[in-house]
Amino acid sequence: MRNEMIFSFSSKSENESFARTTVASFVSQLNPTLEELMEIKTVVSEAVTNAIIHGYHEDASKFITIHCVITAHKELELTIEDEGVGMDHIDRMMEPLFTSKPSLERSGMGFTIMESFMDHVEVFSEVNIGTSVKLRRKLSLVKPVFQ
Amino acid sequence: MRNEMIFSFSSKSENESFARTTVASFVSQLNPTLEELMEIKTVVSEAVTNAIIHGYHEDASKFITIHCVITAHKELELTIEDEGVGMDHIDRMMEPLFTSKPSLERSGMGFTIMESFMDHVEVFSEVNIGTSVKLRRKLSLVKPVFQ
Amino acid sequence: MALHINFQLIEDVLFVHLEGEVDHHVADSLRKAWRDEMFGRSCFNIVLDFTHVQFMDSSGIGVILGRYKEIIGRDGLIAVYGMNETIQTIFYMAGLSKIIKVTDNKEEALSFMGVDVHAK
Amino acid sequence: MALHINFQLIEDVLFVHLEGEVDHHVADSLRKAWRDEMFGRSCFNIVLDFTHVQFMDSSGIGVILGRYKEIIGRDGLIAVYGMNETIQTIFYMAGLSKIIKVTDNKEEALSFMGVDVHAK
Ligand SMILES: Nc1ncnc2c1ncn2[C@@H]1O[C@H](COP(=O)(O)OP(=O)(O)O)[C@@H](O)[C@H]1O
Ligand SMILES: Nc1ncnc2c1ncn2[C@@H]1O[C@H](COP(=O)(O)OP(=O)(O)O)[C@@H](O)[C@H]1O
Repeated sequence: MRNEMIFSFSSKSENESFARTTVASFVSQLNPTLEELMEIKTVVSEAVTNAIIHGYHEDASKFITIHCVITAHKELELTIEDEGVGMDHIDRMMEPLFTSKPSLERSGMGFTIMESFMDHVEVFSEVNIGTSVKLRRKLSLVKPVFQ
Repeated sequence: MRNEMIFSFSSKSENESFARTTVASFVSQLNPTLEELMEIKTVVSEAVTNAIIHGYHEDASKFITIHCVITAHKELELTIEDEGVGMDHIDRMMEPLFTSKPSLERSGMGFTIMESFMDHVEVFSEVNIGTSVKLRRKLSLVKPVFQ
Repeated sequence: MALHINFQLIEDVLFVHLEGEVDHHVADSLRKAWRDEMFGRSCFNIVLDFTHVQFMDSSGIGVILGRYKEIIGRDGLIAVYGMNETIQTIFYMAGLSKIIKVTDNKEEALSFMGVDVHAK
Repeated sequence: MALHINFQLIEDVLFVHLEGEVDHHVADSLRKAWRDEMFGRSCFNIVLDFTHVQFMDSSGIGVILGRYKEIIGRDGLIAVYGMNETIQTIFYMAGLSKIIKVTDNKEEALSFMGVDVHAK
């Protein structure tokens, strides 16, 4: 029952919707509710946008990688990775409303949204190496209509 | 303008629709016509199904990789790869109606469909190493409605 | 992607209403459902309704050809209606239009089957 | 994904009708279009129509907050209607509901703005 997928794409803002749609399309085999799907799309969008803006400073020649696992227990595991500038003081970064780019009208709500829509959020980051955001979520187990 | 994406996924038949939807979603930034999108979905489905059935004999623990490039000239380049059993006599395999699995009710039309829907099809394969199908197609250049 | 399959008997014609996408993933269940219904009722006049099929690849061609082979020896006929443009292209490419009647709608398919539509 | 933006002036209220998905990719054009219209007309009473917005992430929150800051000093008000459940959750999470009036529909938004709906 385990299913796994990994994809990498150019760090361009056009690909934000591509990335969240792709994860949603993979997750849809779990028959999520529409709201679960919307929430998953939102967290993917947050993490990808962070990689583009903060990780790569909008350098479109770089790549972002998303790893997506549906476990045998129908849990969703997502990892969004960049090889960008990384960050220190992760706890401070994750505080609601904290942003290092207020001039770009960032709201500082990205990590807060990830934490509230997912069951588990872990951030690994090293300056000049990159950032990896691991997200986990158990989905409601609705019976599939058709196999 | 170049945009690039690569994704790998478990060799499971559930992922056939995921694979074609993902490519279609990436390609949709070129504003293709509905028919172009359907044709691209079809060739992806053919190549992925071949990798699952012929390349991996339905071993779901293996992975299929799709590389997708939109060139600066808005041409689409697709590569579908498996590390499966591979094949000899590629020319014969590509003949219309040829199939090595008539017992599975395969129609032998996979490569024929790829050749008629794409501008260019190249198949590289080595026995016990795997198969790589390279497809290219120029899309009609409709102006984007909104950037 | 799921495929929904519904059967309907009109006189001695078995309608196979398909809804969704026809690919290798659903080929086995489509084959099984179709055979069960066809042999169960001993009804070998088939009309395929593609009105709500958004996608079909060569795996679908294989299933249709497979059933065609079971039907010809039994004096049956197959007709189809409702195909979108891309599916129709594939259908013609595979030569299926030579052995399966492509019609424009349900009425035309029924009258090809010899059922008097107006008598109903 | 594209975002379509349409503006409509009803008395002294500027309606911003959005259609599509609001994310970082479209944030710049939304900001620019909104500012051009708002400053061009010197109209700082804003109603955001989210009826046809399927998706919004925190980039959208940033654009709305940015405009809010330009509006408060100018005696303006902002109201919104038509948000789906997930967008509403994000809206509340970011505290936007404390500074922006969440209403159920266009009429309610207009009457919050002091426009007499029945007089029209
Ligand atoms: N991938 C990343 N690489 C480097 N820094 C990051 C990354 N993701 C987040 N950050 C840092 O964490 C801060 C908070 O992120 P977030 O909560 O998403 O808010 P926002 O994106 O609105 O700034 C960012 O402002 C940035 O400094
Ligand atoms: N990825 C692959 N790995 C190994 N063999 C393949 C692969 N793709 C195609 N083939 C061979 O080429 C033949 C023709 O393929 P195709 O035209 O798609 O028809 P079909 O899939 O219906 O057999 C297959 O029957 C198989 O023997």
